[in-house]
Amino acid sequence: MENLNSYLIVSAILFTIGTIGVLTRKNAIVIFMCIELMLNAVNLTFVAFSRHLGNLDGQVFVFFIMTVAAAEAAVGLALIIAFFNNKESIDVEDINLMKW
Amino acid sequence: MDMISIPAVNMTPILPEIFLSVLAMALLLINVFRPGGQKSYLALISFFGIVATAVLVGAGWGGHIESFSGSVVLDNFATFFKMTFLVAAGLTVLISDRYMEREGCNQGELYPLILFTVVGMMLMASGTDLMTIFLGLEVMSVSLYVLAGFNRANKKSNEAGLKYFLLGAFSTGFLLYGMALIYGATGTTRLYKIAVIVGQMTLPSANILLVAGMLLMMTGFAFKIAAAPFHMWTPDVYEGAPTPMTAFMSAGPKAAGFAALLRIFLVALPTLQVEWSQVLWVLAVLTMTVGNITALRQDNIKRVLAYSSIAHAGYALVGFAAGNGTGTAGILFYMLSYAFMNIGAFAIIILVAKKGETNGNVMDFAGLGFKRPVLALVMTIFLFSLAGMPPTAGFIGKFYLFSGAIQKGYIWLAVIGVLNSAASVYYYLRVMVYMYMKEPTEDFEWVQVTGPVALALIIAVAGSLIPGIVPSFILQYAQMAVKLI
Amino acid sequence: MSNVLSLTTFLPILGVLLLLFIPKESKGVLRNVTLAVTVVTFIVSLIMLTGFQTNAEFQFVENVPWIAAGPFIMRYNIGIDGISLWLVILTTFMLPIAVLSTYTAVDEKVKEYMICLLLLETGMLGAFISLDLFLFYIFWEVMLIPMYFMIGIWGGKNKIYAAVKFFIYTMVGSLLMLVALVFLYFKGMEAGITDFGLLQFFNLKLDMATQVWLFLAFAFAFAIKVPMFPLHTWLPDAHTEAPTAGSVILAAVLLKMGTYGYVRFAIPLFPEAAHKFAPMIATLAVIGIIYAALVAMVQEDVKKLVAYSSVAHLGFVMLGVFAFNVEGISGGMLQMINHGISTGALFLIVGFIYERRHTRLITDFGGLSKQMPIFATVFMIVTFSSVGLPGTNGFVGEFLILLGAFESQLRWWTIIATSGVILSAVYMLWVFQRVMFGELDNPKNQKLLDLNAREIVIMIPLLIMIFFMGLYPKPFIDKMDPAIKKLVAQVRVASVNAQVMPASDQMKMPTGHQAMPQAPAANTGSEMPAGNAGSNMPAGHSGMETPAVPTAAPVVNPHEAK
Amino acid sequence: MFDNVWLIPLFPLIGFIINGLFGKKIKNEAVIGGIGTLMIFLSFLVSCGILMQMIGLPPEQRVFEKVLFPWIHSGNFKADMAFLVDPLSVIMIMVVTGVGSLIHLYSIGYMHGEEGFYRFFAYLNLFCMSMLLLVLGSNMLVMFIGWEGVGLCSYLLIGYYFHKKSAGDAAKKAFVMNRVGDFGFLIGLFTLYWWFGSNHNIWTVNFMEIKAASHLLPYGGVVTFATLCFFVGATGKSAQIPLFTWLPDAMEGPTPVSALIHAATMVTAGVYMIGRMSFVFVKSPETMMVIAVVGAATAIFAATIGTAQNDIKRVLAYSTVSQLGFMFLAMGVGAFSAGIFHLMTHAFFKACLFLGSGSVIHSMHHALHKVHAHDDAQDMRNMGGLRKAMPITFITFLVSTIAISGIPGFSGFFSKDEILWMAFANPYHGNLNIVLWGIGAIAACFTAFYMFRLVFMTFFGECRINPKAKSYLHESPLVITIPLMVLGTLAAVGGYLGMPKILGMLPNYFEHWLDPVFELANEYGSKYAHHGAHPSHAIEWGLMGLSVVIALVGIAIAFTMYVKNTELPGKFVATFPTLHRVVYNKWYVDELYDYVFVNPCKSFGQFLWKGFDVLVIDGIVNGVANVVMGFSGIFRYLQSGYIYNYAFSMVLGVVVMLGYFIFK
Amino acid sequence: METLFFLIISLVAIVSAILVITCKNPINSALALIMTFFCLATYYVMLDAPFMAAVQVMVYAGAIMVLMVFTIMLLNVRVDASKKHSHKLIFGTIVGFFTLINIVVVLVKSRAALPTGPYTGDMIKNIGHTELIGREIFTNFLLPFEITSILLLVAIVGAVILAKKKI
Repeated sequence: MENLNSYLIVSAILFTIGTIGVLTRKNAIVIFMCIELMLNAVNLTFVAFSRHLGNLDGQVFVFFIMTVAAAEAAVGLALIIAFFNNKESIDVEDINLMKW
Repeated sequence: MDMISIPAVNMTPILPEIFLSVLAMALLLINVFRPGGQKSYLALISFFGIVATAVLVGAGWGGHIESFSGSVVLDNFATFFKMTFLVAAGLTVLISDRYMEREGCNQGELYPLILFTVVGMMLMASGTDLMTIFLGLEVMSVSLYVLAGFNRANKKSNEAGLKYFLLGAFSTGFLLYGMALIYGATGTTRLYKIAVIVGQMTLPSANILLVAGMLLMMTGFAFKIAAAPFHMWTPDVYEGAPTPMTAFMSAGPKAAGFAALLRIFLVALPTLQVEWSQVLWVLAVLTMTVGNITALRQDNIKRVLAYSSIAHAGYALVGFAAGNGTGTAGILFYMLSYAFMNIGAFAIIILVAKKGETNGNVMDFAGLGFKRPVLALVMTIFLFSLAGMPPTAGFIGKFYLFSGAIQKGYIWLAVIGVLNSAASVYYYLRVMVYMYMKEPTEDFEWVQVTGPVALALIIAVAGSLIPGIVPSFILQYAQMAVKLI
Repeated sequence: MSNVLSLTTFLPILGVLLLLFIPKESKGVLRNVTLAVTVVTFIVSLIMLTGFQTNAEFQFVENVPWIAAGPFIMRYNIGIDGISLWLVILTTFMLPIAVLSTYTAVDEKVKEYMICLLLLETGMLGAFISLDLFLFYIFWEVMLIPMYFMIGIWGGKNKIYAAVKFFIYTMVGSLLMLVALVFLYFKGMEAGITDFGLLQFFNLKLDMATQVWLFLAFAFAFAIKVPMFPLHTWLPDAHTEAPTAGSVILAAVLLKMGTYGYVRFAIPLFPEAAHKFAPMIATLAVIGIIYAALVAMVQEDVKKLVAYSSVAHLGFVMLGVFAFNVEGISGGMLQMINHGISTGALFLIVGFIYERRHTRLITDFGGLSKQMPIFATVFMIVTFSSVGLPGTNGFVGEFLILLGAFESQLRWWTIIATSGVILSAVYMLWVFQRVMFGELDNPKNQKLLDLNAREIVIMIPLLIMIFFMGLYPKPFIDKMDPAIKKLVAQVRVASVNAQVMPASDQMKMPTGHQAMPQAPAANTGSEMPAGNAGSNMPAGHSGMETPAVPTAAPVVNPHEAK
Repeated sequence: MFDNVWLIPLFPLIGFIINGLFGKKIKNEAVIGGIGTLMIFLSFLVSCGILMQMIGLPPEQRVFEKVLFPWIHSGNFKADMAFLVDPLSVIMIMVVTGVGSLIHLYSIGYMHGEEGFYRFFAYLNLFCMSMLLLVLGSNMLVMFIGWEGVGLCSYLLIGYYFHKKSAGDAAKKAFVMNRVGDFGFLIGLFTLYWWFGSNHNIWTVNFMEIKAASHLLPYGGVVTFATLCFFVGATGKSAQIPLFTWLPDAMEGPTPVSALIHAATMVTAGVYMIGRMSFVFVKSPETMMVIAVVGAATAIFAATIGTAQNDIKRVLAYSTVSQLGFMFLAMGVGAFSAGIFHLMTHAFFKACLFLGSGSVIHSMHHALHKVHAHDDAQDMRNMGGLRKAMPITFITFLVSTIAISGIPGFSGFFSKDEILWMAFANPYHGNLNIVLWGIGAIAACFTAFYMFRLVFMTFFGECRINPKAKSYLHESPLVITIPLMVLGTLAAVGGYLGMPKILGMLPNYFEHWLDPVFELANEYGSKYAHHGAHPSHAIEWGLMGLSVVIALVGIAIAFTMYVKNTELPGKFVATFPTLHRVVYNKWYVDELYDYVFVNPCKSFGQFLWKGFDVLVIDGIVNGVANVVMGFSGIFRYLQSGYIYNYAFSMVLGVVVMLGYFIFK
Repeated sequence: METLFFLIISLVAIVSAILVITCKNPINSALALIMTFFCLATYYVMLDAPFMAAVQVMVYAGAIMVLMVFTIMLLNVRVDASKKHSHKLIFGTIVGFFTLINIVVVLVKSRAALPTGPYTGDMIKNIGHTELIGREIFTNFLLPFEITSILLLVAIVGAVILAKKKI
């Protein structure tokens, strides 16, 4: 098995890439995908820790995170569609009715 | 290969959740079979269901039952917060019906969703496992995303939902990362076990994994309670969401966030108090200041109250930063009274607004004071309570929060807090200025107080005033609640 | 009879409930009911006067549990002594007058106005009688609300600015005081104090640094309310914009909260710090006297002028209070009452002409004496009372203040302050002259009516008080004397302590009793009685009076002050 | 009788209340005037009773204190409403009530037909009450009531014609200047009280108690401070340099007021006060010197101004100031009884002069009114030759003028001469004495000059009045002339009460009478003896003769200039235009005060208000609010509405928090 | 060998993750994301968690991503026209970079808890990962598991409300 830290660092890198994606992309769906990427990075962390620690709690957690991701995907995409229906766009720069 | 034998579990701690879930599902079904038309009956059923749940929750006072192998617990802390959620939900249900009808989106699913939100919040308050808390949070959040975007036809509502969703999911990422690090540092997700393991560490504050996990987790919750700099979604979402949902969001999830944060920090990480106190100190100052100062220049009253809600999170964080009995009990008390006063204020806003959420500026309240004196008086009470003037609940709450900080020695925090609260008076007064001191431009004829709203207002006024005059009993409950965790 | 204090305080609230059932169209009924309520309150408050035992104890004490949660125990603990007695009476006395003054002045939203007045009365009375710090704070803040509405709703053209300024300005101060209050409580808890009861805190020995900070916080809050230079700018605005009754109450009672706060709280709670800051506060007071007088002199608006004169008068009060001797504090207390009566009367007078002419600019008037002889007489008497002419109430207070201050270490301050006597004559007489003397050349003024019966009825009690207090102030002084002596003893002991302790020993101050034996015997002796004097004993506790009242005080004190 | 001393101020008070409250309803002038006069006359009777009783007592028993009720008792401080009856106060009450009654009587005629007749009598009664309180007060506080009370009444009476702006201004000026004096009085009072209290544990403001303890006072030092403060009080009330300018302006009041308040009684309060506290004043040689110098300077200064005035009352006003200067000179040289004596004689002749001038003005006014002429009824240039039309007025006026000029045989001579002699021969001021005497003598010369100038211009020569009005001039009614006659008589003979020892015809009753009062002061004063030997009788005779000569010279000059050679004044003015302008304009003192005190005060007030209060203080207050609001604007725009900005802020928060804990 | 494999997988995962955030076309991003998910599944296998790998592929790659691609297609969103907002990119990258540094430092400096659990690699291989997970879920984590049911219900209801045609 590889060193725990290797996995953790990979996951950290993925998490960061996800974060950067959220900050830089404008397409709401892509942003959401980036968030999924972040969640996956967390999943990797959990599994790596779980393996290292020798207990399965982390993996169970991952299991739930996946469920949550699915639920969020459903609701999130529904929201995006609803928004698209109103605005014909999913560009986050168009989400600007409310400010200041 | 053995069968998996599901262990015998004590269902008592989650009875209210079960009850509410069942009720929600029943409502869903009822709604399916009686489509269209009036939905008031759903509101009423929900309200009575909530009252019944409150009785159920109240019956559990004083107990301390852990169940589901330490995933959940029934204790006074949870009970107190559950009551708070129920208050918020009950009031919201009462004020929703009229609004939804006016805005033309009275879909029956609203009430089940509110109830599910409450279930999620309750799980956050009573969960003693990071997983339970996380899932509770997600149940709450997902429902709220939907509720915020509930008025599909309204662009603002739409945007609010999407914004809330994207940022909420983003913050969830941090929250989870934090949980992962905590898990890595301690090897468990059970709060009590974490407490034991951290307690055995020689120098937990030097364990950077633990500290980082704590911070990231705090980030996640800070988002939910709208603490700066994680607060920025709040004004936009509050403005866009249907007003009753805004009211609900400002009271319920905020309380839930505090419940979870308190539970995690006080149960699992008390040994790191020095660290999280520091951070919360800064967060509290930032949150109060940003919230109050930004609110000064807002015209949309929902935004005003949104910023005020941020500021109130800051006040509560003052008590949290203190982390002592006084401060934390103050948070409990404050969250409860905040539910009353803030939802009450939003109820008035709903009444005064016209279809399509127009008429929602501070200026539109001009002359309310003498055209509709009772409503204005009620609003005045809420605003004074929000501003923390005696003899209202808001004052007692703030008093305890700041006292906690003072007791802990954070004098400057308390001083900043009170200065903030003095500044905040301005924008509350501004509403009153328009209500009482400007000539009316409207006749306010459309403002009709229906039975449920009236009931909600009465409850809210009572809840804002009585604890201000005789706060002992609630404070004592709050004290007992924080003593046990 | 035992709860006459509560009765007095909450009678107005009952009145409010009564008013709620009266339709708002029947203005006459509303006014009369309010008047009746305030008069009844006044009469009830007279029971206090007759039943008051002339001693230093708190009387009519009511002490019942109220809030008990967490570290805090607050009690509904009220009572009066000679110091608060007169302020309570002043409040109940002024209210009917204020109500009567609104009969024609306020014709819109009468019901709300009356409710505000009554709520205000409760708030003010509550603040004066509270013996629980927390309770005091509640009333202190509650007062703001009706006053805010009174200024904001019934005020002049700049009312909103004035109302908001008034509210927030005062609020800033009082919130800081709240922090100090809580801090004090926790300090007290360490020393075994169990609730917010004021009297126990008098025994608390705090170290100097703590005292300084707490004193500053309290002093700041009170200074805003007084208002002391340079925190006074809210007052002219508030006064100018407020309706007549509002101004009357603001001047007559509300401002007294600040000075009362010093006498009741800031000084006895933190005597050493009070001593330390006495020169500073005296300086501000003196600057206030001169400054406000000079500014008043050039005002064009009568009401603003009177407002600034208030600042000057209250500067005198502060000077007297910080003389820390019986004369000074008695003078300060008297001056508080005097100022309530005279300045209240002045605002009424301004109200009378404002009602007739809807202007307050001095230049719009002139020669009114001819047209309104009764008014002229009344105005003149009040003017001279305000100027402090002997024989009127203003003199007794001012004289005692100056005398007391001169006796204390504030001698040079007193000399400067005394020159305020000249300036007050300048601006008051000048305005009197410009309004009342000269040719009656403005045609609008030529048809003015003299005071009517109601207005005369309003003024008569005030005029009687002006002369009564000026010629026979003895009953007033006598009733407050024991309480003031006790206060002086408390403060004096502290000053002795502060001198006896070497600077490096101040760390031991909190545990004062251990440190005391090293102090000279005389001081130890005088220290003990004050310890008793401040202890938390309700009225009627025997054995209090002998040690507490320093009949031999002259021998002890003034030399050491040098 | 002593026990009833409280009746003395009570009667005028009753008169005040009746006239003040009901006068408007009564309307009948006779009743109103009658009540007012009766009340003060009753006081006079009581005073007489007291005087009689006191005369019957041996000197050492002539002190009596009547406590009416406790007034201010607080801490150590005790001041009762109490009256002190002793020879000094008896003289004063006699003067006040006596002259007061006459002037009340006079006023009935003089004020006839005035609007607010009742008001006048009410004020006048109130004044009498205050003045009586002043002189009867047994402690400084009661004295101070009277002290301020007379100031108030003076204010009211000067402002009696309130519709005239000048009257209002004058009234206010009088009160404010008096207040300046009061300021000094208070400080002096505080100082004495504090010194006795803190050093000897004697907390008192009672005159008799202070007197008893006065041996404890040191010479100079704190006493100088206290007495100087008291003296400031006295200068305010008695119109001495530098606070004299209000008195000439005070002539805006009706003439009886000028006679009563601004000649006979109130303005002498300062003298009385120094006399009352002589035992304190003599303890400070510095103060004594200041008093003497100020007195002398005022005497000469006011006299010079008096020579150039044309308003009949103003001349008399400056004369009053000048005479008050003499009294202060007397006090300053330790001639207390002489000072009081001069006070009394001055009350007689100056009241007579004022009333006489009032009679003239009254008559002039009537005459001018009849013909609707708008000439100034008070300007002497419009008068002349009135002696034929108004014989009684003329005679009484002349008698008083002779008295004031110091012609032997008349009252003024005895009192003034005594003062001058004491100025020369006192033990206090060493070489300064000769200067004091010199100034006094020159002032006497001026006095004689301007008084006779007045007489000549008014009563002699040709009649310069508007020719049409001439026939309407007539003698005043009896109610006016009776007081004139009484006072004229007193002015003539009053001096025999206090004939100097050297003349030896009569014992100096007056000095003996006051002996118990000033004994102690003289005892303290004897410590100073700069002059080794008492100047000889020869010198005294010589000086007396010299002063008579001086007075005669003054009269002669006046006669030359205003009767014989009436072009002379014009020539004189033409020769010394600047001098005349300066003197005529009262040495520009008013303008100086305006320039130095009044205007700077006003502009400073303006600055404080507009510049400091509004700009700085309120500017800071509002500035704080604006800064906060400004931040509000900034924070507001941080809220851009874009999700990525919000996320950015979150990430930033995380990074900072993590960074802090990792790298700390 | 295993290290090399790990490195290759890591490289693929990171590169495809970077592609996710750089591709202009959302479809490409989605495909890159699926690639990353597969890499993660590989990691899970390497970490003795085959069940998780299976779920990862099925839920993420199979369900969620399909949903996303479906939505992208449905909405027919064109290429992400990232025009002017380059400052956004820079700031985002910088902050992200600092996040990375922070987290990496955390991880490098960290001391994870010592392995205390009973589940060694051998044990997992013997009993079977799926069964172990199942036992955990249905005993210790029964409540969270039940909560997910509510969560999913909420999600369904929510999605229906938000997306159904008729309001």
